Amino acid sequence: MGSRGLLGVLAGVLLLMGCHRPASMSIAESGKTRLVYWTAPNPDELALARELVAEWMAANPDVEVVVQPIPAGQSSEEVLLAAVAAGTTPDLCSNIWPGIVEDFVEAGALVPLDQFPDFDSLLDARIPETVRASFRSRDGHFYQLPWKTNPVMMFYNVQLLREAGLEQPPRTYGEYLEAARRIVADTDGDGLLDRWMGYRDIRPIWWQRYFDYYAFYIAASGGRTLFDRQGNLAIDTMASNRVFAFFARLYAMGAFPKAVWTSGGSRFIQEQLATDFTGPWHLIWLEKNAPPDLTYDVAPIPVPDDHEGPVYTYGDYKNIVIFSTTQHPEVAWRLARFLVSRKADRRLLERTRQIPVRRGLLDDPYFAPVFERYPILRHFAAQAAYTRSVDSVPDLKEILDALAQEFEAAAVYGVRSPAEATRRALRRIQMILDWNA
Amino acid sequence: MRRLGLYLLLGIGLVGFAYPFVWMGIATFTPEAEIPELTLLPSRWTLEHYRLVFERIPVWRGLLNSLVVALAVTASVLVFTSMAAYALAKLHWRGRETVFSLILFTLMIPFLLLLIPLYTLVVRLGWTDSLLGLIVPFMMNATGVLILRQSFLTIPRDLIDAARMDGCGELRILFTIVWPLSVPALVTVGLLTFIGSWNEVLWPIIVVREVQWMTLPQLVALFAVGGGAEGQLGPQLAAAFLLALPIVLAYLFFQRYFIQSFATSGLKG
Amino acid sequence: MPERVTKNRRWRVRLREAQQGYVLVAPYLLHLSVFFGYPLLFAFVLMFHRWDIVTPMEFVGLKNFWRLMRDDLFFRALLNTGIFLTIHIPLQIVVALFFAELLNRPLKGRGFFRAAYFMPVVVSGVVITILFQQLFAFDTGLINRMLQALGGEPVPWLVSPALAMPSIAIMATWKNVGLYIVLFLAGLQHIPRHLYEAAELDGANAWQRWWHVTLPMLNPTMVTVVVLSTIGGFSLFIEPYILTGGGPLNATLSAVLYIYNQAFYFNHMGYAAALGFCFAIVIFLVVLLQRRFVETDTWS
Amino acid sequence: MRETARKTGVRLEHVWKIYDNGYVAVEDVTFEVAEGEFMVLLGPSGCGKTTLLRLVAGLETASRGTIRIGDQVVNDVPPRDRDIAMVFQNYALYPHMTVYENMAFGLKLRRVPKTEIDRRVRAAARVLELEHLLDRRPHQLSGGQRQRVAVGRAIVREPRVFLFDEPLSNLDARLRVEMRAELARLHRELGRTVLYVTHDQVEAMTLGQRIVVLNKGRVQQIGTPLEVYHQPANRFVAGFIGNPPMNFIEGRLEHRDGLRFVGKGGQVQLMLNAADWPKVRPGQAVTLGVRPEAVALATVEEAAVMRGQVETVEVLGAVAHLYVRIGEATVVAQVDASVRPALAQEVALRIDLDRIHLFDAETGQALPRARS
Repeated sequence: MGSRGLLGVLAGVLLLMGCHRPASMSIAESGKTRLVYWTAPNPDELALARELVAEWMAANPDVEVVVQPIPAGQSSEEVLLAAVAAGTTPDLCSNIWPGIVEDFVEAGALVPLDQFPDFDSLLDARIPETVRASFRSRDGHFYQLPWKTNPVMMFYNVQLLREAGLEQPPRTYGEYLEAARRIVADTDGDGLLDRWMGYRDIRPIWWQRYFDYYAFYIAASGGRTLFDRQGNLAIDTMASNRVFAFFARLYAMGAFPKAVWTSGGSRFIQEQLATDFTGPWHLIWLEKNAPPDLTYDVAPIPVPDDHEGPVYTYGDYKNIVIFSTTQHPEVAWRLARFLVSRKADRRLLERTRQIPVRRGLLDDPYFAPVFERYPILRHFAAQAAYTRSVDSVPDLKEILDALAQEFEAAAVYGVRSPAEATRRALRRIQMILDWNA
Repeated sequence: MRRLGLYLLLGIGLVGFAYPFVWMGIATFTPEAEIPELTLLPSRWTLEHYRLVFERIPVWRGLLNSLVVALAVTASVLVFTSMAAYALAKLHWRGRETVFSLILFTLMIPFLLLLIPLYTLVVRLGWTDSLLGLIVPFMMNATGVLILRQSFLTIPRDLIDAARMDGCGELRILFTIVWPLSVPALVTVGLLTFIGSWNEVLWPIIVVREVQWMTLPQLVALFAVGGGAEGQLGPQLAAAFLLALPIVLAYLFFQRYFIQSFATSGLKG
Repeated sequence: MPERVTKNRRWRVRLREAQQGYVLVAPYLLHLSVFFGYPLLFAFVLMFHRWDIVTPMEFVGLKNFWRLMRDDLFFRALLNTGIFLTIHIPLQIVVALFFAELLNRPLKGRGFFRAAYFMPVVVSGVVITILFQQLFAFDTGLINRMLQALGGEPVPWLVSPALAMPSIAIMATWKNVGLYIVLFLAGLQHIPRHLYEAAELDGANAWQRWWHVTLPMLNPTMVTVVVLSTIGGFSLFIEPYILTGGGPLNATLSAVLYIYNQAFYFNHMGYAAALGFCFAIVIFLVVLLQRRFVETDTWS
Repeated sequence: MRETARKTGVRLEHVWKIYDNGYVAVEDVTFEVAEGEFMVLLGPSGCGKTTLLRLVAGLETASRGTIRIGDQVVNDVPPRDRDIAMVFQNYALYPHMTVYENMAFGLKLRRVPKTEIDRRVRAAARVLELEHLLDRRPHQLSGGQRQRVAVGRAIVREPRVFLFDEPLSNLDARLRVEMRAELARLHRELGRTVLYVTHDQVEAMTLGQRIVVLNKGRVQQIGTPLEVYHQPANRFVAGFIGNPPMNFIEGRLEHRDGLRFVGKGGQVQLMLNAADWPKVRPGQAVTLGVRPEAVALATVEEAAVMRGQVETVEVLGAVAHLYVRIGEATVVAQVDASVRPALAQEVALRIDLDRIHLFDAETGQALPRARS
C-alpha cells in the first residue's frame, strides 16, 4: 500500500504539471502572424476592443489578434509586473498607467515607440507640446502612446445646491465650505448626520488620493505635479498645505463623513451627498443606476479663493505600450496606430464615455454628434486639455502612499497641522528617493 | 443552584462563539436591507447573494483548486513526514540528533523571512499561476514530523523488530505496522495540514494572480477586499459562508477524534 | 523456501539500518534544503540588494538597513504588533482558563460545548474577518446594535485609531481561544486528584487550592500557550489586511502587513528582506525573553 | 517439507558489539550452537545477552567477528533473509491484526501460497491450542494466550533457528511453569535449533541443553546445566547460579599441618585435602565457595568448622534455610525443616569438603580440583 500511495502522489504531481499553461505562442498554426492584446477587464471596454480588433483584422487578413482582458488580480499593475517578471507579457497593452511605465522601462520590457517614423506626428495630434515631457522617459525615449484620459471633476446634485440657495456650483474653497455649511444636515432628526457635502474613502489607499488630494493639489498649484522636468522633487508646499487645510476643515465640520462605507451602495444617487469627485466613466454608472429625478451636472474641482487662470486637474491617463517580448513590433505598431485613430477614438468616447487624448476634440465636427447626444461630456472634453498625469519616476506608488498617509492624519483625523503633514510627507518621499538613488 | 450558574455561563459562551456563525448563515439568505437587524428571521428568504457570488467568482473552480491543493499537501505531508519521523524515532543513524535539531530550528524561523525568496524561487521554477506553486513548497512540515515522531516513539521497538523478522522492509513496516497504530496522530497531522492549507491566504495571494488557479479563500478574500461585492454585505457573507462550509463539515465529522488527539498528542512534542 | 531466500537476496538492495535511516529522511532533507535552506540563504543575500523582481538585482550594501533606521512606519508596525500581543495574550489566557475551568467540572454536554468553542479555530481567518467586519461596523454592526438595544453608546471599534488594534485583538482571541481552552482542559485533567485532596487536608480553601495547585501544575501548558500565541500573534496579517488595511492612522499596520506591502505592493524585495530579517531577530529575542521568564523544561 | 539437509547450527566467532557512544555491549564472544540444540543465554540484566540474540537475529550489526548460521556468514544478511524466527519478551503481536493474521503475516510477505499458509497456521494453532482464538485481536487475549500466539508466529515460519528473548518473564509463576514444559515439548517435537535468552536460572536449568553464562558482555562459562552448577568456572557463575546463592568466605590458604583454609577474622578454619587441590600456592588469597546444601549443622564432637548465631530461619516446607552470623559474614545452610534451631541460638556448622570450591581471590577463576 505504501509504494502505491507514493506513486499516487507522484502521478498527481505530474498531472498538475501537465495543467501548467505553456507560454503563449507567437505564430499560430494557420501561419498567420499572431498578436496578443491585453485590455482593461471591464465589460464595456472589452467589448469595444473586440469590435475594433475585428474590424482591423478584416483589413489585415494576415494577422490574428487575440484580445484578452488583463488577467484579474488585485490590480492591473501587479499582474503586469508579474507578467514582466515571468516573461509572459502580451504584444500590446492599452491600459497602462503612466506611473508604472518607468519600472517597465528599467526592466527592458518595453519597445521604444519613437523608433517608428510616424510616432512624432501621431503624438503631436494627441498632446500639446507643453505636456510632451511628462510622457518622455528618463532615458529620453518615448515608450507610451497616450490613449485616453479621465479628468477628475466635481459631480454635483443640482437640486440639493439649489435648495441651499446656490444656483452655481461652488468654484472656490470658500464657496464650497459655505455650501457645506448650508447643506450638511440631519434630515430625519435621529441625532446623526445623514446629508453631507461629499464623501471620500478615508483609508490611506494611494490611488484614492487621485480624487481628492492629488487632483486638488494640481488645481491649487496651477497645474504642477510632484516633480519638475529634470525629475527633481518639487512639491508646491503652499498648494499642498492648502489642500490639507481645506479637507481638514471639511472633516472637522462634518461636511465629509469619517466612515468607510462598505455597504449600502452610492449615497450620491440617494441624494445624501451634494458633490462627488470622480471621472467620466462614472457617467455610465449613473445612467444605469440613478433614479430619473436625480439632477446632476459636472464642474471643475474647487480651487483656493485667490486662484487665477484655468483649473487643472488630475487626468487618469491610460496609454498604449508594446512589450519587448513581441516578435512583430511593426505589426503591433500598426494595430496601436489604429487604436488611436479618429474612428477608434470616437467609438471610445461614445461607448465608454471616456475621453480620448486628442487635441481639438471639441472643435472636430467628427466628434460633435457624440457631444450632442451627451452634453455633459463636453465638460470633460474641455477639462482634458487641462489635465496632468503622474510623474514618470520610480516608486511613484510609494510616494503617493506617503501622501495618502499624511492626508489621513492631517485631513481626516486632524492630528497634524497641514504644514507638518507636508513636511513629513516630503521627508518620507526624500527617504524613498535617497534609498532609490 | 450553582449548577444552574455553571450552565448559564457556558451558555453565554456558547452564544458568544456560535451565534455569529448562525447569524452569518441566516444573513446569507436575508435581503440586503435587513441584514444589519438583530433578528434571526428575515421577512423573506433569498438566494440572491449566492447567485451574485456564483456569477462573480468561479466558486466551483476555486473549490476544486483548494481541494486539490489541500489534499495533495496533506497526502504528501503524511507520507513524507512520517517517513522522516519514523527514521528519527525508530532507526539509529549517525547525525540523527543533528537532523532533529535542524528540524526544530526550522520552527523558529518565521515563514515571513522566507516568503520573498520562496516567491522568487517559485517564480524561477515557473510555478506562479499554477497549483504546483501552492503545493510543492508545503509538501513537508516540521510540526508534522514532531507530532508523528512523538507518536512513533511510543510504539515498542520489539513490534518493529518482529516485523523485520517477519520480513518487512522499513517502508512496509511504516505503512503496515506503524501507521495503523498511529491513527490519532496521523489524523491530527492530517487535519492540521488540511485546515492550514485550506485556510491559507497570504501565499496564494502572492503566487497566483490568475483567477483560474485561485483557491477559494483567495477568491473570497479578493472578492471582499476588491469590491467584487459592490459594497454589498450579503454576497460577502455568502462567499465567506461557502468558504467555511466544507471545513466546518469536515470538522464536525472528525471533531471528537480531532480535539482529543489534538489535546493529548498534539502540542506536547 | 531456501532457494527463494537466495534468489531474493540477489536483487534486493540490502541496506543497513543506518542507510535505511538516510533513505527515509532524504526526501524531507531534500525538500528542506530547497524550500527552507535556499530561501534562508537567499534572504541573507537579498538584504544587501535592491530588487523589484523585474529588473536585475543591484547590490546596495547596507542601504536597506540605513533606510530601515529612518523608516518610521516600520517602528510603528513593530509597536502595533507589540500592542496587539500585550492585549491578545493575557486576554487569551484569562478567557481560555475561565472556560477550561468551567468545562472541567462534572457536567453533561461537555463535548458539545467544547466543540462549539473550538469551531472558530478551524474556520478560515478570511471568514472570521468578513464576519467581524460586519459585527464591528459602527452604525450598522451587530455589536453596536446590541449595545444600543441595551441602552449603551455605539463604540467606534475599527474607526477609532485607539480602539482599532484592541478590536482586532479581541477578534483574534475569539478565533483562537477554543484551541487554548482545549489545551488548558487537557492540562487540568492531567493534574492528579490527590494533590487537591492533600491541599484540602492541609486546610487550603478553593482559591488557595487553585493558586497553589492548579496554576503551578498548569505551567507547562501555560508555556505552550504563551509561545504559541506569541508566534501566532507575530504573524498577524490577514485580519488587518481585510478589516482595516492597516489603518486608521496606521494603528493596525502589523509588521507582517508592512513587510508584505513593501515586498508585494511596492516591489521592494531587498528592503522587505531586510525588514523581515530585523523582524525575525525581534521575534527571536522576545521568545528568548519569554523562555527566561516563564520557567520551562517542556520545550527542550 | 522437512529439509534435513538444511544446516541449522549457529556459530559466533570473536563477536564484538561496540555502540557509537563507546559502550561495549558484547566483548569477544565465541560459542557454537549445534543443530537442534536448545541453548540458553543466561546472565543478569545488562549482561549483553539480549544484544547477542539481536546480533544473531540481524537486528543489530556486529562490530567485529563473524556470525554463522549453518555454513553461511550472516553478518550482512538482513533479518528477513536469515531464515530465523524470534519470540519477544512482550510478545510484539501486531495489535491491529487478528491472531490468524499475526501468524500468517510473515508467510504472506514471503509469498507462501494461501493454502500453505492456512495449513501451517492451523497446524500451529492446533499444537498450541489456539484454534478457537484465531479471529481474536491480541488485546482480547490473556497473557498466556498471547505468549502462545507469539510462539505460534515463530513456528509457522519453520525457521532454521528459533530465538527466544525472555519469553516467559511477563507471565505469572504458575503459567510460567506450564509454558516451560510446553516449550520443552515443542523443542522435542520440532527438533529445531533454539537460542533462548533468560535471566532466570530455573528456566535455564530446566530448558537448556547447554547454557552460556554471560556477564558484562563476556562469556563466563559454557556447559550443560549440571556442569555450570557443579563446576562453575568462576566466582561469578558460582554466585549467579543456585538459590539461595553459594556462600562465599574470603580467606587464604596456609600450609600448617596440611593444607588449611583460614577465613578472614579467623572464625573459619578448615582442613583441606591437599591432594584435591594440585594447583594452589601456600599463602594464596582465595575465596571459598560452598552451596547451602553442603553446609550442615554439626554436633559438637564432630569437626565443626565454624560457629555462629542463627539470624533468620526460612522454612520452605521440607527444608529450611538457616542464616547464621559468623563474625561479619552470614552463611546459609540448608537443613531438614524438622531440626531447625531457634533464633539467636548458637550453632556449629560443618562443611562437606567434597563440595567446596576455591576461587582465586584476584581473578575469580575457579582453582582446579583433582578428580578422584
